[in-house]
Amino acid sequence: MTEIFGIPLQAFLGQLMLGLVNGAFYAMLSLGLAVIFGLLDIVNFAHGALYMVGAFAAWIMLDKWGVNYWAALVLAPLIVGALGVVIERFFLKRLYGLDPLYGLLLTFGLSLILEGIFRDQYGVSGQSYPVPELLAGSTNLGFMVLPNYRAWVVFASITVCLGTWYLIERTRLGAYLRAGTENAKLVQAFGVNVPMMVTLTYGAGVALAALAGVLAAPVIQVRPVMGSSLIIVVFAVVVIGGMGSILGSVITGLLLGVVEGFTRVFYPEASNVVVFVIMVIVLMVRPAGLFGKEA
Amino acid sequence: MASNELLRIENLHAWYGESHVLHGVNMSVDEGEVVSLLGRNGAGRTTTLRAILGLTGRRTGSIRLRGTEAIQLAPHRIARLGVGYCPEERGIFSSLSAEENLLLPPEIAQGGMGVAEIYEMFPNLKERANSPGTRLSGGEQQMLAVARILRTGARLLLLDEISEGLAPVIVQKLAEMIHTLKAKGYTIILVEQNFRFAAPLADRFYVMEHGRMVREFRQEELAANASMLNEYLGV
Amino acid sequence: MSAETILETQGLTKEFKGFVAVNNVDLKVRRGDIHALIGPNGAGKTTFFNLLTKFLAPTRGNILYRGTDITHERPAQTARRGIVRSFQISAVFPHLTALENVRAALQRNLGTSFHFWKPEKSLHHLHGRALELLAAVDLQEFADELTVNLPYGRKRALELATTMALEPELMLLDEPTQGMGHEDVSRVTDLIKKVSVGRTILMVEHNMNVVSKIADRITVLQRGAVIADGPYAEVSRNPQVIEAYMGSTEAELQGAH
Amino acid sequence: QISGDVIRIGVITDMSSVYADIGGQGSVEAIRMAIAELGGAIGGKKIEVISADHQNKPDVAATKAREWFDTQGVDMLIGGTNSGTNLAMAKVAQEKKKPFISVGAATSALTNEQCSPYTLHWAYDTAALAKGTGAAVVKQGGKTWYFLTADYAFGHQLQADTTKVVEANGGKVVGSVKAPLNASDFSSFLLQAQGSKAQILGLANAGGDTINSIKAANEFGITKTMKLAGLLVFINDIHSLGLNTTQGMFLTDSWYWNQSQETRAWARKFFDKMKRMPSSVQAGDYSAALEYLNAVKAVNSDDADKVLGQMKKAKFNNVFMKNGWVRGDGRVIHDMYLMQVKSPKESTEPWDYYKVVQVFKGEEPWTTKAESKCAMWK
Amino acid sequence: MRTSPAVLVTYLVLLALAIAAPLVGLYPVFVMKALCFALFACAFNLLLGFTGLLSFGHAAFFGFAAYVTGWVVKVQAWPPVVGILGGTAVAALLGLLFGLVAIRRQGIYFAMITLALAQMVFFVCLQAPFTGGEDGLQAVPRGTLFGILPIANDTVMYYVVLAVFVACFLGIKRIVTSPFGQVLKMIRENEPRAISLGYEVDRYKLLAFVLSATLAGLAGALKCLVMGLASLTDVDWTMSGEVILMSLLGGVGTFLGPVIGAGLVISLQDTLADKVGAWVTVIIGAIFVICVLAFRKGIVGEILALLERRKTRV
Ligand SMILES: Nc1ncnc2c1ncn2[C@@H]1O[C@H](COP(=O)(O)OP(=O)(O)OP(=O)(O)O)[C@@H](O)[C@H]1O
Ligand SMILES: Nc1ncnc2c1ncn2[C@@H]1O[C@H](COP(=O)(O)OP(=O)(O)OP(=O)(O)O)[C@@H](O)[C@H]1O
Ligand SMILES: [Mg+2]
Ligand SMILES: [Mg+2]
Repeated sequence: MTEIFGIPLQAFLGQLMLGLVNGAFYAMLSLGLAVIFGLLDIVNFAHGALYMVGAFAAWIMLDKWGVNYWAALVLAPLIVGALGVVIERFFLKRLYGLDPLYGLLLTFGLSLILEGIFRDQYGVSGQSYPVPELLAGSTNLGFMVLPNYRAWVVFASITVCLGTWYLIERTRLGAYLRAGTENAKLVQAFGVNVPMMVTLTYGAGVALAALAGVLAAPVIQVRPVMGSSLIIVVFAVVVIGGMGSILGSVITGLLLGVVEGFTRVFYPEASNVVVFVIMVIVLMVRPAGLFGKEA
Repeated sequence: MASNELLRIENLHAWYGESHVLHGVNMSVDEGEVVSLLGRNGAGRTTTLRAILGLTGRRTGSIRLRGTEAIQLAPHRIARLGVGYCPEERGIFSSLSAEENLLLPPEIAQGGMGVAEIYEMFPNLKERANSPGTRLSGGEQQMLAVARILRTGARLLLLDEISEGLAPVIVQKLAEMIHTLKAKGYTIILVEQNFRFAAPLADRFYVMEHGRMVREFRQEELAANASMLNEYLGV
Repeated sequence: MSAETILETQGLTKEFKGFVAVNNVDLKVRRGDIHALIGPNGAGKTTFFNLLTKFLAPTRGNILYRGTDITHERPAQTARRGIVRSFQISAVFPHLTALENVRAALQRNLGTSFHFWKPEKSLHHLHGRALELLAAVDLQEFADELTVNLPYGRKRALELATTMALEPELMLLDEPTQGMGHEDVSRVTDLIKKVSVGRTILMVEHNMNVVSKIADRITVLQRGAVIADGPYAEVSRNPQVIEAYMGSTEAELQGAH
Repeated sequence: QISGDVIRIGVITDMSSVYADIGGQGSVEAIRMAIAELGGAIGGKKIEVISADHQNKPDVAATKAREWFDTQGVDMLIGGTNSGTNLAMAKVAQEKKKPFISVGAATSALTNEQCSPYTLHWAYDTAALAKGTGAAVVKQGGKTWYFLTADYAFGHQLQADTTKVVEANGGKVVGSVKAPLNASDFSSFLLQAQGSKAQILGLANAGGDTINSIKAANEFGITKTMKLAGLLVFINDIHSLGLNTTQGMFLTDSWYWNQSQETRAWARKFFDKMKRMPSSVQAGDYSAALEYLNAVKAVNSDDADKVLGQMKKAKFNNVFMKNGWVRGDGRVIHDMYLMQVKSPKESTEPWDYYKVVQVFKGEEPWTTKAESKCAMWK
Repeated sequence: MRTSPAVLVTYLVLLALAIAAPLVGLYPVFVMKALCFALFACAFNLLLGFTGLLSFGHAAFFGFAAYVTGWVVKVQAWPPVVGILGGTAVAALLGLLFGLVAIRRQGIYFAMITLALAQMVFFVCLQAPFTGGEDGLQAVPRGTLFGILPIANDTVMYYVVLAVFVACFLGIKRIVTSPFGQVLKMIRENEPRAISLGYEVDRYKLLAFVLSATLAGLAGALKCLVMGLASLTDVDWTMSGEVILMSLLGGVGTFLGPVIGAGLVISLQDTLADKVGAWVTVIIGAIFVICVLAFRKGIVGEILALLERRKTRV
C-alpha cells in the first residue's frame, strides 16, 4: 500500500481530516482572540472559559428546557456575547491606557471565577451532549469513516471564519475596526462612537468563542476544564499567526491542528507540546509572528 | 454678530500628561468665517484644535458650538455637532485603501460633497483609489486627509498645517479649494506655519504664543501688524 | 571635508513600509559646532536622530563617527563612543531623585554595574560629582526631590545634566526647549551654550530665536531630505527654506502693501 | 486505650473529578453505613469519619494524609480511586506507621514492588483485572490485541499485566498507543488502533477516559471492525454509556449489587441515600471500614500494630466478600467476577446491567507468590 | 531604599513570630510550605517588581528544581545538601536558557514565550523516565543535613528552612539596592533612556532573570524536601499563575508584599480547600480581579502609599 512519511496513505488522510477538525476549533478561538487583541490591545485570557460557558449554555438549555442544538447555536453565542459586553463595560474599560499585562491578569482572574463556578455546579467529569439527528451517523470516505458531525464542524467554522474575515476586510464596519486599531482617537474624532464599538467588538469576539463551544459540545465531553486546557494552545496559535492578524490566526489555527494530528501518529505524547515548540521557533525567526506586521 | 456665532472658546486650558500647554485660550468664530491661527512651532495651535475635539489629555474652560457646551462631551459627540478635523500628522490609515480612507468618516449631516465631486476636485486621488493609504505621496495623503472630511457634511472645518510639506502647486490648489469652500459657506479654522498661504485666505487672524491668544486682527489690518508678526513669528 | 568632521552620514535613508521618512541625507557635523537641524513637522528629524543613535536601523546609507563606520553598532556601543542623545518628550527616570538620575549616568563608567552583591554605599562616592553637575544646571536644591515632582523645564535641565555626566563628545538634543515657557527657554538656551564648550552639539529645534542665537550651522530637512545647509544668516535667506519652513518673510509682508 | 478518645477514619478520594461517581461522596456514605452498624461508637468511644478530595493529584493526597496523621489524630486511612494518589498515601502511612487500606486503586504495585506492612489492598488490582478479562477474551477467540492506554502509572501497569495474560493464553499484542489522562478527543488514537488491524481493542484506562474512548469508537465505526475489551469498567460507566453502546462487553469486577438478596438489600439502602447504585469500590469502602472497626473492637484498641495484627488473622464475611482474608503481601483475598453487559432486552430494571459469566475463586485471580516481588512476603 | 526604623521593627516582629511559630503549636510543615512559596514569590517579584518583566513560566524553575532535588536525594541517595544545590543549579541553567530565548521580547510576547518554554519543561517532567510521570517522585527522604542536623524532624527542618528564607530575603534586598539593582530600576523606569546612557539592558535583564530563576529553584528544592515529593502540580502553568497572584496580592515591587501574599494564598487554599471545594478557584479569581481593578499596589504597596500620604500631609 502507498505510504507517506512511513505511514499508510489512508491513515495519513484520516489524521489529516481529524487535524482539520481540531484546527477548525483553534481557528475559531484564535480568530476571536485576534479580533479582541487587535482592537482592545487585550490578551483575553477568559476566552477559553467563555468557550466553555458557551458549551455549557447549550448543554443546560437542552437539559433544562429541551432547547435543541440549532437554537443553541444561535442563543448560546448571544448569551455569552452579552456576558462579554458586561465584562468589557464593568472591568476592561477601567484598564485602557494601562499596561496590557493588567488586562491579561484580569481576564485570567475572570477565567478562574467562571471555571470555579461551573466546577462547583457540575464537577470536573464531563456532561455529554448528543449529536443532533440531522448530523448523526457517519460517511465512509474509503480511507476512514468520518462522522457527519465532524464534517459539519469543519464546514461551519471555516464559513464563520471567512464570514468574519469578510466583515472586517470588506465592510464599512470592518473599516472602522481596522482604522480604530491604528488610531482610535482620530476615528472617534470623525464621529464614530469608538467606545461602543470596542464594547461590541469584545462581545462579538467572545460570542465566537461561545459558538466554538457549542460546535464542540457533541464532539467532546462538556466540562469546566475544557477551556483552560485549550486556551494556552490557542494563545500559541495567535502568537504564531501574529497577534492581531485576523487571517493569520485562522490559517495558523488550521495548520497547527493538522500538525498536531500528525504528531499524534509519530509521537503521541508530544501532541500537547508541539505547538509550543513551533511557537518558540517561529518567534526566534519572525518576532512578529508568521503574518504579523513588523513593528 | 453673536447671532451667527458658531464657536466660542473661553479660558481654555489643556494638558499633555504633565506639560500644561494651553493657558486660557479665548476666541470666537462666526458662521462662514475663515480664521487663521498663527504662531511659532509649539505655540499651541494644534493643541487648540485637538482640545476643541476633546483629543488632548485633561482640558478645562468652556467650548460652545452653536450654543451647546462641548467641554464635557466625548469626541464623537462633538464631531457630530458638525466638526470636521484634518490632523497635522494627516492620520491616513495604512490598513485602508485610499478610497476606504475617503469613505471612512461617517456622514454627520446633510449637504456633504459627493464622492464624484471630490474626485473632480482631486483627480490624483481617483487614480490611487485602490492603493493603501500610506503608500500615497505626502501631497496626496494631505489631499486625502482634507477630502475625507468634506464628504461628511461637517460645516466647521479644523485644518492643521494642510499646506505643510507640499509642493507649491498643490498648495496653490488647496488655496483655491479653501476659496471654493468659503463660497459654499463653510466655516474654517486654519492653522498654518505657512503665513504666505494663510494670509490671503483668512478673514481674521489670531496670534498664539505659549498657549495664549496674544493678538487678534482682521484681514484689512494685516499690513499694520507686519512688525508685530515679525516679532512673534520670529521671521 | 576637513579632519574636523566628527560625524558624517552618507546617503542615510529610512523607509517605513514604503514611506520615506529620511531620504538620502548627507550630513557633516564639524567638531565644536552647535549644529541645528530644522524642518517642518514630520520632516524626519527625530527619525534621523533615531538612526544616529541606533534606535532605528537605516534602510540604506552609512554613519561615520570620527572616520569609523558605526552604522551597524548596537545603541549602547554607540553611546559608549560618546554619542549621547536627549529625547523629544522628556527622558528622565521619574521615580529616582534628581541626584540618582545623574548618578545613573556616572555609574556607567564605574564598571560595577553587574555587581549585584555590592551595597548601594559603593555608589555614594559619586554624589560629589553628581552635585556639581546638578549645580551646573542650578538644580542643586532639588537633588533629593523625586523627578516626577519637577516642573517640565527643570526636567529638561536635569536631562541635560545627566547627558553631560557621560562626558559626551557629541550631544544630540531633540527639541530641548519644547514645551517650555519663555524663561525656561532662555535658561536652557544659555545652558546649551555653556555646555557646548569642548563639545559638539547637534540639536533639533523649532524655536528660531534659539537657533539664531546659538547655532553655528544649520541644516534644513524637508520630507526627509536636506534642502539647505550652512550658517544661519545664509540659510534663513534661502528662499526654498523660507518656502518650506519659515513660511514667510518681511519681503512678502512689505509686498502686501 | 483509644487514642484521643475517638476512633477517626480518614478517607481521601476523588470528590470532584473523573472518578467522583465511582468513589467520592458515595464512599464516605458507605463508610458511615459501616459506622452506623456498630452504633457509632466502640466501648463508648466515638467513631468519626473525615474526608478530603485529592483531585487525582498525588501531592495533594500525600500532603493531606501527612497533615491528618500529624494534626488530626487519624487512626486509619482509606484510599479511594486513582493509583498514583494511593501509592503516595501508602508511603506516608508507612512512614507514620498507621494502617492504610487502599480500596479504589488498581495498581498491583501496592502489594508488589511497593508493598508495606501497613498497607492493605482491598477491592481489586490490575493483575486480577488482567487475568479476568484478558484470559476470557482470548478464550473467546480474540487473539490479536491493540492497547489504548492511559498515559500514567495505572495505565502502563494494566497494559503490562494484561499483555502477560494475553500472551500466556496464546494471544498476541500487535501494538499500543498512549493517550494523555483526560484527553478530550480520542478519535486520532482510535484511527491508529484501527490501522493496526487487530481483533481486540484493549482499553487500559478508566472513568471518563473509558467512556469517551468507547463513545468515539462507536462514532468512528471502530466497533464494526474491532471488539472492545474494557479492562477497568465500573457500573457507573455502563450507566452513563447506556446498554446500546456497551452490550456484550466483557469486564471484570470485584462486586456487583445485583448478585444476591444480601447485596440487593444493602444496595437499596445505599440507593436511598445516594440516588444511584453502589459501585464495587463503594461497597469495598463499606466492608473495609466495617472489618477495621471489628478488629478495633476485638483488640479494644486503635493501636496500629495491634489492629493490623488482628485483621491479618481474621476471616472477613460481609456483603462485599465471603471468607476474605489478608495475605502476607497485604493483598485481601476474595472472589472476583467476569461479567458480560446485558442487552437492553435482557435488562429487567434500572441498573440491572450485568450477567456473571465466571467466578474466580479465592487466590485464583491474584498475583502468585512466584510472580510477586514483595520483599516482606518471601 | 534606606530601611526606616518603622520597617525595621516590622521585620523584627515578623521574624520573632516566625521563630516562635512551632513553639505556639503551629503545624510546622504548613509554615514551611508557606515559607517555600514566599521565597518563590520573592524570586518572581525580583523580576516583575524590580525589573518589570512578567514571566508566565516561573513554575518551570520551581517545579523542575524540585524534581532534580528529589531525584538526587531519593534515586541517587546523595545527601540533601547536594540535592538542594543540584536543584538550584539546574534551575539557574534553565533560567539562562529561557532568558537567552525570551529576553529580547517585550511585554506580552515575553510572557507568552516564557509560558511556552515552561510548557515544554512540563512535558519533559511528564515524559522523562526519572520524574515518575503522573505520580511524581514520592517519599523523598530528608536525611540529615551535613550529616549532623536531623532534618527528618519537622521542627529542625523548620528552622533550617526559616534560616534559608531569611538569608535569601536579605539577599534579594541587597540585589535590589546594589549598583546592579540601580540599573534594573532605570530599565524599569525608562528603558530607552537607560540604553541611551550606554547600558546593554538585555544583559542586565538576563542576569536578573537568571537570579530570579535560581532563587525560584531553591524554593522548589526546599519544598521537595519539606513535602517529601516532587509532582506535576509544581511545574503546571497554573502554578505560574499562582505566584503572580501572590506577588500581585501582597504588592509587586515591595519586599514584604510577596511574603504576605504567599502566606495569604497558601492559608486560603489550605483552610478553604475542603470546606468550599471549587469555590477556592472562584475566590482566588475574584482576588485577582479585585487586585487589578481596585488596588494594583497590593496590600503592602497600599499601606506604604498610605503612610507616604500621611508623611506628606504632616
Ligand atoms: N503629545 C504631546 N506630549 C507632550 N507635549 C506635547 C505633545 N504634543 C505637543 N506637545 C507640546 O505642546 C506644545 C504645543 O504643541 P502644538 O503642537 O500645539 O504646537 P503648534 O502650535 O501646533 O506648533 P507646531 O504644530 O508647528 O508644532 C508644544 O510645546 C509641544 O511640545
Ligand atoms: N515608526 C514609524 N512608522 C511609520 N512612520 C513613521 C515612524 N516614525 C516616524 N514616521 C514618519 O516619519 C516622518 C518623520 O518623522 P519624525 O518624527 O522624524 O519627524 P520630525 O522631523 O521629528 O517631526 P517633529 O518636528 O514633529 O518632531 C513622519 O512623517 C512620521 O509620520
Ligand atoms: Mg501644530
Ligand atoms: Mg521630532
